[in-house]
Amino acid sequence: MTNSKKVNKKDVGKLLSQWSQEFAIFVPSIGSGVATMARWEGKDTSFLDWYRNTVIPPKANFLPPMEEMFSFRKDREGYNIELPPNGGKQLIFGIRPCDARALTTIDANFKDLYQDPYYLPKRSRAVLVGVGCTNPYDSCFCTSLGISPADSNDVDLMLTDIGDEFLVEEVTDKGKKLTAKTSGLKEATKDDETRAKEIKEISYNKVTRKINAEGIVDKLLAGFDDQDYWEKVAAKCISCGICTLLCPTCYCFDINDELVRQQGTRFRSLDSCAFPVYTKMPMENPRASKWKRVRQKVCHKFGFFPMNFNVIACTGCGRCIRLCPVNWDITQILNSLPVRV
Amino acid sequence: MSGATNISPSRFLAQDNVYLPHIAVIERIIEETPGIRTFHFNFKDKKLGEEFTFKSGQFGEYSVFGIGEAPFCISSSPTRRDHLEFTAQRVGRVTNALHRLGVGAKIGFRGPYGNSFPLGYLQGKNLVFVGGGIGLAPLRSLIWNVIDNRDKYKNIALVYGARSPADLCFKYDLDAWGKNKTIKSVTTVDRGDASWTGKVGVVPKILEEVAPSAKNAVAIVCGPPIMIRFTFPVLTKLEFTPEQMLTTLEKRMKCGIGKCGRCNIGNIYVCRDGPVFTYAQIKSFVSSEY
Amino acid sequence: MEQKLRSEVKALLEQGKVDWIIGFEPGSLKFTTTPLITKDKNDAERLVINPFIVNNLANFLTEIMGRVGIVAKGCDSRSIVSLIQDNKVAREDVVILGVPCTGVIDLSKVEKLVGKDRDELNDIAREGDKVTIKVEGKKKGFPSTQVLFNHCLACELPTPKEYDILLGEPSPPIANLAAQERIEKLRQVAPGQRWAFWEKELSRCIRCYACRNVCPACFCQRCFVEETEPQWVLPAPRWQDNLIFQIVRNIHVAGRCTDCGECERACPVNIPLRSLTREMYDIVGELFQFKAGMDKDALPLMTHYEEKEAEDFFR
Amino acid sequence: MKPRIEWEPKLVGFLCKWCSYAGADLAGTSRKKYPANIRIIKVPCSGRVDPLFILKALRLGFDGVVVSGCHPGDCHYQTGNYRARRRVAITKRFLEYLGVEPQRIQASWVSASEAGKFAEVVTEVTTGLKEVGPNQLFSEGRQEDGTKTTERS
Repeated sequence: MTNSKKVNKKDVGKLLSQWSQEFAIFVPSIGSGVATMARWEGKDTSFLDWYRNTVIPPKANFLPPMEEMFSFRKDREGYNIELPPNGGKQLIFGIRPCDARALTTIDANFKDLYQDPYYLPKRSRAVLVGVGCTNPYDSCFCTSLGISPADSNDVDLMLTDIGDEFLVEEVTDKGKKLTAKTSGLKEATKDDETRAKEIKEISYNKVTRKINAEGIVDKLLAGFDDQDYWEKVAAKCISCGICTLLCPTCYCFDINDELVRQQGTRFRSLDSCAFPVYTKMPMENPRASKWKRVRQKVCHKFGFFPMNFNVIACTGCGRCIRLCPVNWDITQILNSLPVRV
Repeated sequence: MSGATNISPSRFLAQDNVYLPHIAVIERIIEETPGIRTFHFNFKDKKLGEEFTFKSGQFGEYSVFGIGEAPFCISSSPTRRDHLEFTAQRVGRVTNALHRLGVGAKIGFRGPYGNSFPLGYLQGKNLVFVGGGIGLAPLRSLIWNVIDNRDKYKNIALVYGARSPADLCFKYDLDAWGKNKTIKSVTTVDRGDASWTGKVGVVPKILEEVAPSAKNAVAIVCGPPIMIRFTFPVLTKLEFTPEQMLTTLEKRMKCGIGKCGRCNIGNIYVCRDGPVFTYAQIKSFVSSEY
Repeated sequence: MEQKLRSEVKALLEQGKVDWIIGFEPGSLKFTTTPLITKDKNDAERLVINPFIVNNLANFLTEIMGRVGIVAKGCDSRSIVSLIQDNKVAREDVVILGVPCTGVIDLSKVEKLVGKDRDELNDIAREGDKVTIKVEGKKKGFPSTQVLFNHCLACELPTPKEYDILLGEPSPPIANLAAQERIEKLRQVAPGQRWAFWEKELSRCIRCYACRNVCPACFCQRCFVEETEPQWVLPAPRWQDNLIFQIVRNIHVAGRCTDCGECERACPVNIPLRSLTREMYDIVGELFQFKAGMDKDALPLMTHYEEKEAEDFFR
Repeated sequence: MKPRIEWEPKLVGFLCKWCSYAGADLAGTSRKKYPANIRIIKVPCSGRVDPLFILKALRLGFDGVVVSGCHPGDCHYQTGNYRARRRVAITKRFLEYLGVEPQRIQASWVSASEAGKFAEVVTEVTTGLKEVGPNQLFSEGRQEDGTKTTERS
């Protein structure tokens, strides 16, 4: 008798079908032309074969690139404000541990002082079913940030590839409740669990890129005013928004209005500290120069966010390195921070 | 987080959603200078207007529906509550739209956000207000607040300046304070004109002339960044300690509640932990950011 | 070629002929290079030239002050010339280190060919017209036309015409028609479906502006998408606004776009942007017989005119 | 069902202030008849027309755009109309490639005295737009077969 269950890989579709009665199921897909978490069409589980991680991080399911906050229509009383309907319950299948940790990380920001009324309800309604990485990218460095590629800490159910089957761990009560009403799961054996442990260890060791996260906050603060250093590391940056918009822990957003024939909408959309207009005020711009923006990006993730919330806002998913058009590599920057004595 | 003081969440959320504005009505518009207007407004919902409280130094996010939102401090005093006021200079998309509005127009308001001037700390002290241009708006809320509780504070001095006589804001207040015997009010302009009989010179220079004593005093500074940068050294020369200098900072604040990410100086979010800071705090932030 | 480059760069910096060098150094991932922007002559040893020098370094010219030595492939040299035409860069301020280019390897084509991601490959080697890919210990050979970027296959100027130092023997154009296949196919579809195609493609745009920011021709201090008065497009990723952004960007760089293909390569969500830029390149060529960046003394396309031209549709 | 009012195209005319706008004015004062479908925006010169204006008009739901300026050689600023010509030419060709009907982007040379020509241009363009139908380029709601169903409001 163990605490885990298991399911044959061929039966994943059956699980998803059952769950789709209650949830909107999202799985990795390249149907739109880029790897993202997309609505499951109700059959195909071939993503299990090709998928390493999505380009668009699953944060998009909770903090969409563009999201209606409310709509308004002018009436005699002023404006009639209407909130968008509550979304349904999402089940994200196949989320990687780094991306799941990223959600836990940015929860802190959305819970701080005021409860964010858009992000948090989506989060609490959702179920995350993680699948451990067995083939991390060479740009991944999650292990340096206290995450294992098969980490189960931030999901509700964790699946580990043990050959023809997945071992299913019930991590949270939410996960337990889900498996309790799911048919087709078998009891896992002690051997299965041992196998899963081995697999996790192998995966862990596959992550070779490293950063030294120890004392990083102090190092960043000490070198904060070193303009020469920051100018040097920022030189090749082109100030595009790839690394921030596609980062699973970048949450900064912009708020805008649109008015079409008396019907207005206020929406928020992801924004990026890499853009000069991000901080631009009419009279001045505190971060007009590129090196200041690059510094902000690095220091926010590895300095200011941990100062405020005690956790580094990076999970080592490696997207920023993989996708950067000029190969600006944050691990190189973090490993070459100026040392002040 | 961040060791900031006296911040507490706003209790006036519409439909329990922090991003939803309340509807407010513009009741009066005062043309301060050719590009600056003060708007008097009240909530459409009378009951809300009665319950609403704020502190001097706090700000709100004002919506022009269909155009967008912008942050302005509440420039009226919490001690005078028949209406609320804010002052806006025409500089961008939202302020342009605000300046197109007339009396009776409906706008959105959410807030109040941010910390406030530490009244407890100021009580029993000599207060030196140093303002430039539209920077008088947040000070003004505090000045009226102090005047309405005059016995709780010691001497009050104000040095206020603008580029030219035409650029002076709140002339009606300046007149009132000029007549008030308990306030030492000095108004200056960078460049005078034919009819100008007051002082001529930039604010830091005039402040040095006025030379208020630092003893048991607090200086409260607000104005354009360049003025602030030159005022702190003057105050230091006058033997004000960094703890005795207060200012309110301005950044681009979209959400107003520390979530959207753009108004930080180091780990401090101006909208959430500010906008009122002591110079000591500002110096302790990562310096080249300020 | 690399040795010559390094010694030339060292000499340039030592003799004070340039303040900065922009070149390529090995990247941090397999089969990548990364721009090296330096003042230090010791960095010369880090410079490389290989089949993975993807970036169009001309992009950095407008932001670097002083005299610059720049490593330029044929397409990059055209961008530099285009910047000279537009008075964004003075000819005497750049020392062009011309690289005769035989084409750059498109890793996403390689990935499709072998069915593995780039980091799973052991080696990619180029020899003449053949590229050998080693994967899982086995070597597979492909003709280089199968793995080069489309814009390389369509390249009209592999060896810079405008240069100060040429680092090798000029190489001939590849002129492979396969490069145009995708655009030709698009031209065949009915107009409504074509619009639908772009609607779908642009609906996954995340508005990271990488396409604009890698583009040497996009040098505006402030882009129209960032204007707020009036707000031309919403600063948020919605397909209508994304599409207008792309259309207007293409029109704004007409006559400056050298078909270097950087926008499409930089796009993180695989939008076939070169199907837009190349079409504009062809339109400009057809209507005005203009090819961007071929002649530094030519006037920029949009600042001059002929008495009689392109008038058939005027009423 | 509501009675259907026959759909009328809406078009924007960017008219140069020196020639085409004066031409339109003359068409008005000399009581030339032309369709009321055009909304006129006066520009200092046809060279002022950024292709962005054309796109914005289409985005706002206008069915067509006319850019009109002085005849070649007559530009008040010497070369503005020649530059406009290049710009409109590439915009028109590029939009056609993207799938925009060619009738939607139109250009003309109308001098201050050519009231008749102005009326003709507006009539022709309006007729052309009636043939291609409403602009649904930027509307939502595409069907599987690529057609759009959204009704115009």
